[in-house]
Amino acid sequence: MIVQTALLIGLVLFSVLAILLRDLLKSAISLAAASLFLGIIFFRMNAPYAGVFEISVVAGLITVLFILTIALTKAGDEVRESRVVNWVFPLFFIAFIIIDALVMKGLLRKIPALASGAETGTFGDVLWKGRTFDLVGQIAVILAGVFAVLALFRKGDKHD
Amino acid sequence: MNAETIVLLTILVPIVGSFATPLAGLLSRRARSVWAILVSAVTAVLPLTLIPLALQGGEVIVRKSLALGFDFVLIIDPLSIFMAGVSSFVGCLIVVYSVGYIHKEENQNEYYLMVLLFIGAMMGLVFSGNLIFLYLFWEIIAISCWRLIGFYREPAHVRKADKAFLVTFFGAVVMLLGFIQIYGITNTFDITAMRGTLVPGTAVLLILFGLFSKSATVPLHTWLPDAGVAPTTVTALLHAAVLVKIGVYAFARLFLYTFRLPEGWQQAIPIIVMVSSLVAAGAAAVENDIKRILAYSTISQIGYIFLGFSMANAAGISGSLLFILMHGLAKAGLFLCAGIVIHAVHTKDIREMGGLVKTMPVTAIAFLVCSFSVIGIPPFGGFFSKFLVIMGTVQAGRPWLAAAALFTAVLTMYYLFRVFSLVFLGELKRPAPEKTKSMVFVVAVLAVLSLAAGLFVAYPMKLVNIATTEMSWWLR
Amino acid sequence: MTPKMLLLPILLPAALAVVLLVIPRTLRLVRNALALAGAAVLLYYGFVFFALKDLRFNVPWLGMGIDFDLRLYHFSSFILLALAGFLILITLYSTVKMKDAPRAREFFAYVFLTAAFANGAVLANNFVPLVFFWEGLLVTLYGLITIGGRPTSGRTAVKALLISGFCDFSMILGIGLLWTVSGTLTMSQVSVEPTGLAAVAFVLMMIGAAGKAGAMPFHTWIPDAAVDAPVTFMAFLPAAFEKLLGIYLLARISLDFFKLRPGSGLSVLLMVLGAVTIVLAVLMALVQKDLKRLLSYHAVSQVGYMILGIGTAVPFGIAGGLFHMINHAMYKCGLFLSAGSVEHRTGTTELKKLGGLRKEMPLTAFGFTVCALAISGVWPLNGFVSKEMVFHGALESGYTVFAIAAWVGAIFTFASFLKAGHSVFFGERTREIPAVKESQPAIVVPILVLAALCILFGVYNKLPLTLFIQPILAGHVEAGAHLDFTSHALDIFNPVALISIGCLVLAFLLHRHGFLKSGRKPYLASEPVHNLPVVHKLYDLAEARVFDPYEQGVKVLHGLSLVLYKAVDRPIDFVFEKVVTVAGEKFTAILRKAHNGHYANYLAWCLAGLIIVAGAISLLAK
Amino acid sequence: MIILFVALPLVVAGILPLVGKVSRRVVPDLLANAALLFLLVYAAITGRHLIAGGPVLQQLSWFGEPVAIRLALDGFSLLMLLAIALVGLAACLFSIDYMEHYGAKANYYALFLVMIAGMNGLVLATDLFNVYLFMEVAAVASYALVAFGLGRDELEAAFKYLLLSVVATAFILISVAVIFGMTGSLDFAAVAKALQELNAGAAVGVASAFFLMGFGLKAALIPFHAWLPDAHPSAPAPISAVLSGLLIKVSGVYAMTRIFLNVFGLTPALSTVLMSLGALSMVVAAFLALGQKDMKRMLAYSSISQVGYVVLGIGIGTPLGIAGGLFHLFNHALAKGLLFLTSGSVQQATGTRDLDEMGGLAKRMPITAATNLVGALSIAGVPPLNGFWSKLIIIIALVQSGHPVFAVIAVLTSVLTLWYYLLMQRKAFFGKLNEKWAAVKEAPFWMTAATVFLALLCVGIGILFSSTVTTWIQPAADVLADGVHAVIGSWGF
Repeated sequence: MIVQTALLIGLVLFSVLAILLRDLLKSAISLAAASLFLGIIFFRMNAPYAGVFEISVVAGLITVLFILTIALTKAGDEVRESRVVNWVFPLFFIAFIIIDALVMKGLLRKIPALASGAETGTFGDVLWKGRTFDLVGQIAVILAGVFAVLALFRKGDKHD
Repeated sequence: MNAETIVLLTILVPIVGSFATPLAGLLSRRARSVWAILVSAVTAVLPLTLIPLALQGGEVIVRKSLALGFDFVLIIDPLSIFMAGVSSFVGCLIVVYSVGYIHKEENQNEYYLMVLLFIGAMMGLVFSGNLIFLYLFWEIIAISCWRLIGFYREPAHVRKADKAFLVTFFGAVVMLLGFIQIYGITNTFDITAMRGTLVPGTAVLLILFGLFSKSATVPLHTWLPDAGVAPTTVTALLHAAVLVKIGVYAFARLFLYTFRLPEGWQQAIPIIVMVSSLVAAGAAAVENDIKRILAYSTISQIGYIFLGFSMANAAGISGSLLFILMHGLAKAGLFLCAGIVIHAVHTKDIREMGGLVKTMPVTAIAFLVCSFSVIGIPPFGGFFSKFLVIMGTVQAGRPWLAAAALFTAVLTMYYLFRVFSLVFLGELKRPAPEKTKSMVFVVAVLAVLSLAAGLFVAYPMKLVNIATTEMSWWLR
Repeated sequence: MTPKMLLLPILLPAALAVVLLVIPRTLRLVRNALALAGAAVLLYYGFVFFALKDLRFNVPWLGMGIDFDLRLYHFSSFILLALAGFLILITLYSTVKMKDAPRAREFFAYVFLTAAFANGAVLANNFVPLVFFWEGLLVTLYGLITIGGRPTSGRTAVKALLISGFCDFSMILGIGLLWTVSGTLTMSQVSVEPTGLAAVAFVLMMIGAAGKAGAMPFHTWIPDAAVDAPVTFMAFLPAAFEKLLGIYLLARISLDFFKLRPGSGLSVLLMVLGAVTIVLAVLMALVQKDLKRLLSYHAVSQVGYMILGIGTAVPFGIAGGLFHMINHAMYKCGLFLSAGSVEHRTGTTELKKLGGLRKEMPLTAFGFTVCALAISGVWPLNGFVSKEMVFHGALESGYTVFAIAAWVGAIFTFASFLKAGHSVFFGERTREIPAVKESQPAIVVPILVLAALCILFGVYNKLPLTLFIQPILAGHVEAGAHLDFTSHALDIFNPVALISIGCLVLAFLLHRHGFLKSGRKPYLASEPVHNLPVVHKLYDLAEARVFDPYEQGVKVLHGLSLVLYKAVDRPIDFVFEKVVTVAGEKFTAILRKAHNGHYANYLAWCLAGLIIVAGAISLLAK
Repeated sequence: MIILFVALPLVVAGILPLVGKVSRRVVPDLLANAALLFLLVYAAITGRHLIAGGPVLQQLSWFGEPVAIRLALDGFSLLMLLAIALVGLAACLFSIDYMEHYGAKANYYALFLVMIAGMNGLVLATDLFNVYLFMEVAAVASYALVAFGLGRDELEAAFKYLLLSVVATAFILISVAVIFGMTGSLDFAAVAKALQELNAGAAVGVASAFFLMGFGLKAALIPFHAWLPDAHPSAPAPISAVLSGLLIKVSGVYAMTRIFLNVFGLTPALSTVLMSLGALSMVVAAFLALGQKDMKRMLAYSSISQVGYVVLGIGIGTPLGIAGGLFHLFNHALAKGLLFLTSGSVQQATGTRDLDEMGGLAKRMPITAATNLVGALSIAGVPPLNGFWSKLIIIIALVQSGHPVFAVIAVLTSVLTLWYYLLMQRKAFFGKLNEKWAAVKEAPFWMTAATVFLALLCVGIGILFSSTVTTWIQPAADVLADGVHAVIGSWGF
């Protein structure tokens, strides 16, 4: 149980760090660390496929991309973003955490244990047989992402 | 043509006609004015053809059911025919007058569109027998009023137009709440099905909000004098002849024809309207802008009509119905005279005018005749209506109210003659000839009509008596 | 004689009025001829109707018990005849007097329109036509006064209109109350005990009648009109028509509609009103400097006698009041016409400027003197007879104080007329006025006719009494006492007559004392009375219109309007204009401050919202 | 073939960038509009008689063997499809001229069609996770479209919108997980049936709370609305029209309604929470709109307020209330789309969005002024336009279901709504012409055509309200009124 909570605290710590760090490079690395922790948590909760994807895609591919772009654009300097930290958000965030801890644990215990594994079969069959509509959705999201990149990074005849 | 097609035509001709005016406007300015006069004339004539039906005292109900209980009902009875006749006739006169009045202004297409839409919606409201459609036409009239008041597009004028629209919309929406509360009890919006039901006090209060906002009774009246910024033809149409009569007609249609007022309200309404009448008369005696004075005077006279209706006896109701006709003619005349004066002297402040009787004799006489009729002095029409209303009040056992009404009549005489002497008598400050012939002609017609209505009062009285007996089921 | 003929006295003059209005200025002669012809026809029909005595024309009009009901009976035929008589005299007089007046056409039209309405009011037998014609007179009253053409005539016209309007409106309220009490609008069927609500109705209708007749509180427009309106108007309306109509209605109220009991509260009220009117008006008249204003105050004062007479509710008194009505109409009209004739020739009616005109204008002088003596109640003239009857009635009613007031009135009436007559006709000639000739016959003839009538009705008073007055009271004699006034009408050897003659002598002495004291200047004859310590103050106040109910009334009206406007209308507008808009802006400003664009804030709200929603659902779910 | 609603826009979106290389403007315009027109016609005509006999269920097969794509089309989703197609087509027509000076039109149309496809997919989804997924599709496309202008504040607004939406979808995912945990399945019918037996009230309560937060943010209800007043004004006009008109309704209100009413079943607690949220956002947003100086920000706040009306209507739970809510959803989609398009024309003509600088534009741009007036009066609920009928039905439902306080609030808010629309009319169109705009010309052809199309729709529905209600709104309301049984009975696969 302690290992589980330690991993969770690590995850939260690194993700907060990713936001607070001034240096882009350092924050990209801390983001990779956070997703690493997440992958381990997936494995411990016997969701192997999720864990594999998490580590390979998020920890690996995206971090590489980030570092590559940062290096290429040599924009390693600090981010001059205004550091206005006002008291509103932290207060509610802490309140949310406390309530979440109190309520959710007691609540979830009441949920009946999941019946046997709903859909057996390999990840592939599940993805293909059970969730094909999601595939259509997935394709649409990728398409959207591509077009977004194309539109947002268009040059030339941008503003009249 | 049976009654149903005539009524449908009376409603649709002006509404469809109004949307066609911009097209006529494209052809030429003359084509548009001719089109506007034609449409308003047809609308004025159609209800007159129904008068024989009205004289037999019959009541024709036309029903066409639509979704969710909002079925389209038309009530063709002497009351609605009388109201339709009066409003469309005065509306037509005002359209003729406005051809001369605004031929120099811009965006006239919109002006004629809105005036005809106004008359069409008024016809729709007068014949509608379903609370929701009554509300629907009520709001169309509010839209056209808003556009008309803001006709000159000055920032201050448009703010006044917005104020007028908001106050009337607020009143109307609260009235709608009252209708829905009644719907909760009788679960129908159809007036003919609800005749005689006793209505809860709160619903009455809510509905009165709407009626008082539209007919500008004291708590919700300040938009009417402010709407004086509109062109005179609009103020004539609004203040005198048609708009303010809607609130009064709705009161008659709802609280006399259909619902029974709870006891408390029967005592309270006359007092409220009398206070309103007195306050407005007081304000009129103090104001110096001629159109504001006439606007306050309208608020004061509307108090009489409400008084007559709320007495709920034969004399009171017939007095009020006659009042609608007589006041419509006389007050429209007063406004149009004011229009000619303002058009010539280019100021609205009566202290800067004087001695205009020498250069504008016809307007002066017309103003005098119409003032006599508004005050209620024979042989002009206004006398009979005010006399009957007061007789009704006394007969209903409220002599004190009658005394207050008469005191207000004296106050009316005081401020109307204050205006007449300041504007037309005394020495001539700004000599100004009478402008266009068509305007003076219309004013003269209105004055002669006021006199004729007084001398031959028996004919409108016949129709009014039938409407009264038809409407007051509790007397039968 | 079909009932439809009853419409003639209404429609003929109305039609004639329209015609006269239309005739162009150039055809003046044709207009005059037409007017005279019309008046003559009316007079002829006056006699015809008088002979006819009873006719009824009733046609349904507005429903609800309101129908166009005309009824001719002895009282209305008598008044109709009198109206026609005065109409023809005034028309004849005006053909010359109004010759060069700017709006003469309008004048004739209004005169005939007034005649039409007056006839209608007299003939009406249903309250609604009565009010219709009665208030119609307001329009012509306003029109006629504005014809005066002086700068202030507009103001006076409005003043007259407002006062008469107020009275007519109170009469409407009275009629409304009477309708609820009696249940019917037909005047001939109404007969109610004046108690409770009916008493209020009586008082209100009395106000209407007294207002029209020009009694005390409602009289203030008459003296102003005397100066601002044409003199023919003064002779026509305030002197003759209004008195006839007002007292006719007052008589009908106290005789027909309500059973007025002698000695009852209401009769005392009437008598007080009459007495007060007599005394105060005559005191005002005494000190006037202008002949027309003097005569106008006398017109007001004489009405006091009629109201006092009717107020006694004693048959003798009522008969006296009614007889005084017709007598007064005659000599007052005569006096105004002679004043008009003087003004026609000399251009002014200032007593100071006039003097010794009897040689240049003998006929006018003779007419004026006869009428003056008649109004003062000098023996054998008609004024004496009717005043005596009023004195007898007042004494018989038991309240001697009113008789004394009447006598005091008589004293000052004679004193003021001595002053007027002496300074206009009998004093020595002043230089201000050039030599003048006698007025044209068309002016002088009416004066002489009226003077003759005064003499006739005085000397041979049996004729008017039996012919006109007696039938009116026929139905109302309770005590069964035979209504014979004529027996001791003219004998002077009874205490009442002696006292009145004593009053006249006293007045003469008063005048002589004033005349000598002011160094033989007749127009200052009233100074001794004028300069009495307290009285002097009151006179100045009265001249400054302090006691004029109309001026105070207008101030009250204006004050009330200001209060209503400032205390009720503007605050409501302030709420709509300011309070609502400012409140809207303020509240919006607060909310907008919360939208400062910080992402953290927005996220914080989302979390807060989530917590609240979750809490609410779980709480409510229990 | 209801998969067409999703597949067609995706395919067209796919080929558009390639086509874009060939001809920069004509073909992309033509293609996009043709696709949307087809969808509109398909939804309007064939759709209706499809659902005549109850919900249409489609089990797709890929070359013979069945594939787990289960789509369901019933009254409610057809109404949404119709709304999407209508406003989408109008926005597309509008963007023919409007997007000229933005450049990269082909990409713009591609993103636009992906968003449409996302919305259509969400409406047809029968599975909780599909709902989440297609919501993401539409969201990603909308992030890009909001930032399409590449201006500084557009990027910042898009970024804020993205981040907040990510938080929202995270909470939705948690909720889906909880439900999956409880019922073991994601399919609506199965979940609904399972929840009936399980009486895990508290868990469902928490799940609906999370859902409410997620969908609330998507629907921009008051506590969660903060992103909308920044995102919509900075988006190009057709996009803010589609965002305000459709996206917040489809991904917010539709999803919330479908799940709460058909899957969970509307409990009294949930109904009160929904109604109070609706009322709160109605009033607060109306006051906020009153104080705005920027035309599009005012319209954005007005959208929040009107969505509050819709949620209030649907929250009542009575058949009439739901019908009123749906009718208002439909009317608001049309009218608010129209208003944003007109604000786009004004912005393009005058170059500014600040109301104080505008003045009397009606003189130079009569058609835009007239259509703006129609849209404004329709939303304000002034008869005879369509907005009045829907608000009327909502208020009647409120009074009948015994909520007089909410009815009064609804009434007073419609007065407030009229107030700020009159303010906009007075400042922008109805006053005296500001001499700065003397040279301003009326908007180009396609832009005015789009606004006139929507305006005529508003007026038409206003007049023929009874046939609109019976053909489109009533079937949708019946589906929702049946609550959970609508799904359990007929949606079983």
